[in-house]
Amino acid sequence: MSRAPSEAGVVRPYGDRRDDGAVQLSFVLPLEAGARAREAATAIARQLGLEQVHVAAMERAAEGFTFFVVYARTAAAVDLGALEVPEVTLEHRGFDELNAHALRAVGRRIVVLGACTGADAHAVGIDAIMNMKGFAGDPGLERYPCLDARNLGAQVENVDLARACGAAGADAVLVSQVVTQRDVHRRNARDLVEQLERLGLRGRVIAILGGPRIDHRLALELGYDAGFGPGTRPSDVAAYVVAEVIRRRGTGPGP
Amino acid sequence: MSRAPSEAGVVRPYGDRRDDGAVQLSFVLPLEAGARAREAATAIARQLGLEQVHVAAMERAAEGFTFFVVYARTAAAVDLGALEVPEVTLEHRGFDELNAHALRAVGRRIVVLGACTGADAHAVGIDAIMNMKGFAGDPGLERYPCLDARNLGAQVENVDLARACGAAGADAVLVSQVVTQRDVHRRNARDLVEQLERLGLRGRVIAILGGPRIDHRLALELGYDAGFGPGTRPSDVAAYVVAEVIRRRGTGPGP
Amino acid sequence: MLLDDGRRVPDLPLDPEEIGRCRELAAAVTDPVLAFVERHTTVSIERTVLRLLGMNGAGPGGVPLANLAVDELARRGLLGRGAAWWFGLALREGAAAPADVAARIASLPERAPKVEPSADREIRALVAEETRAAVAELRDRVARRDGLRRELGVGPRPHRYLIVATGNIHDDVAQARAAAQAGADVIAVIRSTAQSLLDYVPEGATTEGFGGTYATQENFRIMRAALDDESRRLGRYLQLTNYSSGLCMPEIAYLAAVERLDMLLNDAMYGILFRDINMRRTLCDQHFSRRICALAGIVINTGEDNYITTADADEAAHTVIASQFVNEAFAHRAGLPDRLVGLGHAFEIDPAREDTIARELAQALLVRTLFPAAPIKYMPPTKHKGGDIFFAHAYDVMADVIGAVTGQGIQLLGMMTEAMHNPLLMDRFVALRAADYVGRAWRSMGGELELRRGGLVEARAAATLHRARLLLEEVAREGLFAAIGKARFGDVARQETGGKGLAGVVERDPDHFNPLLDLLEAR
Amino acid sequence: MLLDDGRRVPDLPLDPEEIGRCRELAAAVTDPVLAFVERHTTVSIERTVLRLLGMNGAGPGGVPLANLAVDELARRGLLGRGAAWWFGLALREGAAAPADVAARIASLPERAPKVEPSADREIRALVAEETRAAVAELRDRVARRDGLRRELGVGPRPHRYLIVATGNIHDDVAQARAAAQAGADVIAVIRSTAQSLLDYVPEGATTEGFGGTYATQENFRIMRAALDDESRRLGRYLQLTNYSSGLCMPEIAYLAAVERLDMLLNDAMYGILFRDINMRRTLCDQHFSRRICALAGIVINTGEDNYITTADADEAAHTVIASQFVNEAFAHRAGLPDRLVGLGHAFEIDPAREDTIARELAQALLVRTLFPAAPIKYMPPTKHKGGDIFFAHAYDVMADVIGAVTGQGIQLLGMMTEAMHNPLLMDRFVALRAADYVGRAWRSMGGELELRRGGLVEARAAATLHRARLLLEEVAREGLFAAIGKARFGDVARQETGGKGLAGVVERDPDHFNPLLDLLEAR
Ligand code: B12
Ligand code: B12
Ligand SMILES: Cc1ncc(COP(=O)(O)O)c(C=O)c1O
Ligand SMILES: Cc1ncc(COP(=O)(O)O)c(C=O)c1O
Repeated sequence: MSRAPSEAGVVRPYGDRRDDGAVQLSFVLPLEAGARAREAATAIARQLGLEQVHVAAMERAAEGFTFFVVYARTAAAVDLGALEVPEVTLEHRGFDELNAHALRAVGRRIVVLGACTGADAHAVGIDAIMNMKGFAGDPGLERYPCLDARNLGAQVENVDLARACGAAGADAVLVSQVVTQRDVHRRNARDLVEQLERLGLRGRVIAILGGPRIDHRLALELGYDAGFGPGTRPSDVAAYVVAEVIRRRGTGPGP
Repeated sequence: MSRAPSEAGVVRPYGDRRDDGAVQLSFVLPLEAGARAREAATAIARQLGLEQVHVAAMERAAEGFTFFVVYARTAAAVDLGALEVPEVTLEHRGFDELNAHALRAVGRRIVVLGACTGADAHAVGIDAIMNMKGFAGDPGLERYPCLDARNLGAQVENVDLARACGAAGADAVLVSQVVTQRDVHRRNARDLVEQLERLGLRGRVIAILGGPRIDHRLALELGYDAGFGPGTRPSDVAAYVVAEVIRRRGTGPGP
Repeated sequence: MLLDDGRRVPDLPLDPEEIGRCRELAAAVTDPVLAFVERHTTVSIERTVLRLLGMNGAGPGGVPLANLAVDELARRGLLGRGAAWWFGLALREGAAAPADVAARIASLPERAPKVEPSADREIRALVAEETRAAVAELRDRVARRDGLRRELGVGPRPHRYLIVATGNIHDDVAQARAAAQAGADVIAVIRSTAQSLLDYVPEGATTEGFGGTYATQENFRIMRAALDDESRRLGRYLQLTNYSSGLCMPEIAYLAAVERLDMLLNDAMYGILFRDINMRRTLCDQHFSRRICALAGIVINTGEDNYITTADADEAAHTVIASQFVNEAFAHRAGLPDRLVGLGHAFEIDPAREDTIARELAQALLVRTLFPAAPIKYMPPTKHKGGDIFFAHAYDVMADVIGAVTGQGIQLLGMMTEAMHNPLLMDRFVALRAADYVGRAWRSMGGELELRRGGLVEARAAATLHRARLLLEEVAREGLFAAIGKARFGDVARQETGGKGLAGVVERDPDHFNPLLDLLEAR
Repeated sequence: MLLDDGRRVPDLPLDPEEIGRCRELAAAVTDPVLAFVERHTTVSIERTVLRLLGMNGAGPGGVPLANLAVDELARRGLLGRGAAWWFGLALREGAAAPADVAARIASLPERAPKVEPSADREIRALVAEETRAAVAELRDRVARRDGLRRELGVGPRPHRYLIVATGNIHDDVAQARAAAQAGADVIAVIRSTAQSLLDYVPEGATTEGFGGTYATQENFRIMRAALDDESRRLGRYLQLTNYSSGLCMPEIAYLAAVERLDMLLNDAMYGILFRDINMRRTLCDQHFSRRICALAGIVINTGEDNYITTADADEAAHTVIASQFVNEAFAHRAGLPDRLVGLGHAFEIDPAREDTIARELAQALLVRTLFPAAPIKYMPPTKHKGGDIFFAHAYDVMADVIGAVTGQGIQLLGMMTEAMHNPLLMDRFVALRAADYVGRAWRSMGGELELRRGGLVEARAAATLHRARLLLEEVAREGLFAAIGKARFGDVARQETGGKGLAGVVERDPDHFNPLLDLLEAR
């Protein structure tokens, strides 16, 4: 018996049998609970292409609102071969090794500015990456001898951050975005890139976006060089920054 | 401001704004967690027609299996006007009134047999409907003077139940099906109808299907006259049986 | 109270006289039943003996050889002497393979052949010897299981018990491995609906069950092999359990012993109440199956949790306790030490009510306190769950909390999809994550919390114990058969001569021969 | 311990001397701050006075009239005398409408005009009279609120507090009604991100916020009207809360009073630590805003829960307690009775650790025991939540349990989607169902459970109290400003002259005139 399901080919959701397509769904409909609402919920699930739709729960959540829990099967299947997976490739080295390597290859400390920008006051994420203390036992960028890391904190305006990049001759800028309601992070993240461009800095600065609802794909889409999501460790960012700086200087193998 | 959302027109899932289409999804994919699995989960969600797909959680559930929680938006919308809602229509009367009405119109006690059939040993549901004690304060069919209700219990073979219907001259048969894995309830429920047909009884007996995963639509599909799902009360069943017997005798207004 | 495993639970002062009286009454309840049991055998007991003697596998048409043989003996009225005797006769007459024995038994004349006393002695000696050898082999297998368990060690208590139930043993294996990796300690393979009612044990690997997977020797073997492998990989011994219940209790206990299972669902009354199996039959079978469990060091799990799926958990709390005393007495009489008596109970009070935690805590602590050396099996809520998985999950978490605070031994994890389907992989994962958290978060709380003297919890526990004693008085007075006839347990009434399988109960002849029983009783 | 509302919680023996010393130290901490406060006013305080005097609404370009007027006075260095005085001057000179007053103030000469002492006396008398009338009207509105609350009654404690935060006040209304119907007792309308940093209060109904909905007078009115209606329909008074925080603390407190809000988030240090607002500014503003809350019978909710989203909840437990003593002292000094001091704390210990329940219980009970008459506000876990909504739900349920056992007054319900988005309707529904269940199930447990003497829970509570005292010693010695500079709270360091809004702090002239403050202080 093969122990681990194969990692190639086509995959489908798995409930208790290979490829059974089992999924769980919940949502609210603006309807009073009843036979009609149940039918409506079923119809919604069917429009999602679901089969064997089982409305497991239908509960009155409030006047005119009903909460549903649905279990169903989907024929949806993903061809792993055809999947495009944008991914930051990281070559992890030990802390000392990375520092030695960077200082040797770059010949000076790499300047990194970080901030949580716009109206966003969530400093915990950027602090976790930058501050000495670091995150989950992984020391922050300020601790790296090869980096000159400066955390500007939260609520930093994009224009101020862009100017600071110019003034400090930054190699990389780390931008944290946590509040995402109605895509405020997209607007705000794009705006920083524009500010950098306006100052003619975009080419010189590696722009990195991070936050709990950020991934590499989104960062690329917003004009950044890389994106980091939940659970990122400072060492991931250090590895990326060092490799990318070296790659850009043409003095070493890229990431 | 209108208080209750309208009950006509087109409805869509509601998260925090009318028609925002917010739905929650969870499933397992037979893949190791990682960027590729995240993409695969996103791709599955997209195949379901979902937009703004946010993979909120990706957790290794076991070797080669990853659990996902996804939030997304759907454009799916249901036109309430176009919905077909098969529904048992019930005219509820008081206990005494129903009994008086039935005895008057039928002139004798209506014979009702009930059982949980096949290998299914879940007697609690059929007991709740039939036994004196009833369910949630609603007395069971055995308590109705207008009914001659006999609960045959669980694990009753279809052929025995069909024969018993013949022997007792049953007006109605109540079938409970609780175990539904791999559609065993469908097979079993259909089989009873066939047995009744074989004995030439199907026309004479009102066949009613019930259980936690039964609804009226399914019951009709399986050849029954009516279906009752979770939360059914004995009085619902009594109201239906009485009305239907009277309707069939042509001695009163149908249900 | 300090438990054997070092955990502490809140002290619950109980009247020791009341407890002592309950035990006396339970013994009084079992006495007449055991007197009956000692005068009878059953087709399943006899099949078990034949299986031990090597009569495994199925004949033409898939009917197990043991069934063929026993049915033939029963039809001829020869079973009272014990199938082992006829087995010996066939051997003596030159039968080589078990199939041959079965064939010879099938071709016995309608009237029992007479044999000389010396031949009779020879037959008995021959078969007793075979039995001793077979039992020794069985003990070997059990020792191997215990060796692996000692080598790898089991996780800390409570042991997290999760069910797999895909209907297909191979899918079950995948699910069991995943559950183990996510933290399960015990895997229960749920049986297909109504296997209880089969008067034979199906053969081979099976892939088509409903609501569960058939209990077969081969399925046991496949799962145990997978769990052995997974145990080694995880460095933690994974326990396996199944059901010794229904019409084949003793046979399944035996097959489980052979295939090195660790636990078995095995109740004195479950089959009677919930499967409408005849009570004489069940009570004979349960005794024999428990003797096998005692031999094989298998923990039995009793089924009192089931009572409160049909009866109301608030009102019937005392029936659970009374039944536990009875199950304990039966278990002791079958030679099971406390450490193998996994009495069952459950968190099942209607969550729509007030102060349910006080009463659940009282019940769980009462059970824990009354049976301090037993590895109590605690079931999560099931009956009052609906399709709202979020509510169900919160409800399950509460059972995890009570389990942790009251130091339960084996904790079944509730499934948020209990009201829908047999658990999916993700359902188990979600349950395990929550149970992990609760276990960690409440780690020492059993030793930190105390109960208000004379408060709700204490009063409830005392009242329940008292009512259990009153019920036991009644049952001891009227007899267990009569009490079951009056729906005293699980709100279900059964009659002594009703239900399935009564025909399989046979009076033992004066010269009845059951060499396995002789060995078991001699232990 | 028996609470005022009849609930019982486990007794937690604490050293009364230590508690007394903490209160003395907190008073010592507030003394120099209040001395500073008494010598200063702020633009926001002055705007509040103008608003009370009728200067509401916005001028051309949407800038509120009160801002126009106060900015002009500040620019000319005239604010030290108090905006009310200049308001009086304009009135005396014939201004009719508030817009007219604003215009006249804007056209004051750059150097302050001289007035006769008699004119000065007249101005002061005139404005004092207007103020008294305005305050009387405010009291009327508050009395109406209290009337409705008395008429309908509020639900039993803990009051379930749920947030709405769609960004659109009309959607918020729909969500608030739904939440109320599902069982919410308190509706909090979360503000748009960074409203804290606006040095004005936006005007009108708003439909475009991020992470929340702007706090405006009109939004307050719309929501309160909806809740009044819903309260009547449900027969249960629904409370409304918002934020008196950031650069407009006093103004928002006033507008909230006018619109009959019931509670306000209002903390002495939150803005400093989490919004980088200048500490002088915040401490002046908080005092004045609390005086208004005292007048209007508004419960303040302090923000100590926030500290343990940036600092570690295990390590910083004592900072929460120390801050509560400080917040309490400030509140008392502003005339708030205990029943209006909703001190905040939270269930935020990393769930990956062991025995977190013992420590959460210790903390929650410590807060409850130290401040028995305060309607303690208890926050659910937020920081350690990830995207696994099932885990998050289980985690929230645990906070509900601790809240129930420790008799919290105002219980925020955790959202299983905390790590994702502002709550959807279904998130609240799920939370309320679970909280209902927990409330019911654990109803009497606070009175049933006792703590092991000298056990984990007691020891943790005592240690935390002790560390809080040591911290208070330090803060009293070095001063609050210096302590904040050393990151003693929330792991965040701020400097006395840093942060936003310092320019808005103005020294009071010797002849400073603030008739509202005079009235408030006379109470
Ligand atoms: C702590 C917290 C706060 C604290 C912030 C304290 C502070 N100084 O940071 C306080 C209490 C002040 C707060 C306030 C508010 N918050 Co808040 N808050 C949170 C909370 C609970 C945890 C965030 C956190 O600290 N996580 C821990 C860190 C370590 O994780 P992280 O940020 O994901 O960072 C990791 C990675 O993402 C990555 N990363 C992050 N940034 C970067 C940058 C780079 C360059 C890289 C490489 C990596 C990286 O690395 C980090 C380590 O792995 C979240 C809910 C949650 N559980 O996520 C809500 C949450 C973020 N808050 C929210 C909101 C709306 C607010 C408010 C606007 C509410 C209001 N209207 O009052 C206010 C105002 C704050 C503001 N204007 O920004 C919402 C955002 C909703 C959305 N999707 O838009 C959330 C999701 C809660 C919710 N469900 O409503 N909040
Ligand atoms: C109680 C229970 C048992 C008890 C049954 C005791 C008894 N004598 O009935 C015991 C413990 C014995 C048991 C055993 C098993 N059970 Co069971 N059991 C349940 C449980 C927890 C509750 C069912 C219940 O009593 N509900 C309360 C009643 C009142 O509700 P109800 O049945 O829905 O009835 C209402 C309506 O549906 C309706 N109704 C029902 N029938 C009818 C008929 C008519 C004509 C009408 C009009 C209305 C009507 O009216 C009733 C009142 O409103 C459910 C899980 C759950 N929470 O639903 C699992 C569940 C039904 N069991 C299940 C299984 C698999 C089994 C087993 C097969 C497991 C095994 N392999 O060992 C065994 C064997 C039983 C068998 N062969 O049938 C599965 C079924 C999975 C599936 N979808 O196929 C469930 C869903 C649990 C699970 N998730 O795995 N079970
Ligand atoms: C003791 C016991 N046996 C058996 C079963 C399973 O049911 P079945 O009769 O289908 O094997 C249960 C179910 O909980 C049980 O508790
Ligand atoms: C006291 C207090 N004020 C305000 C806020 C809200 O943040 P903002 O500064 O965006 O208004 C909080 C958040 O928890 C708080 O506790």
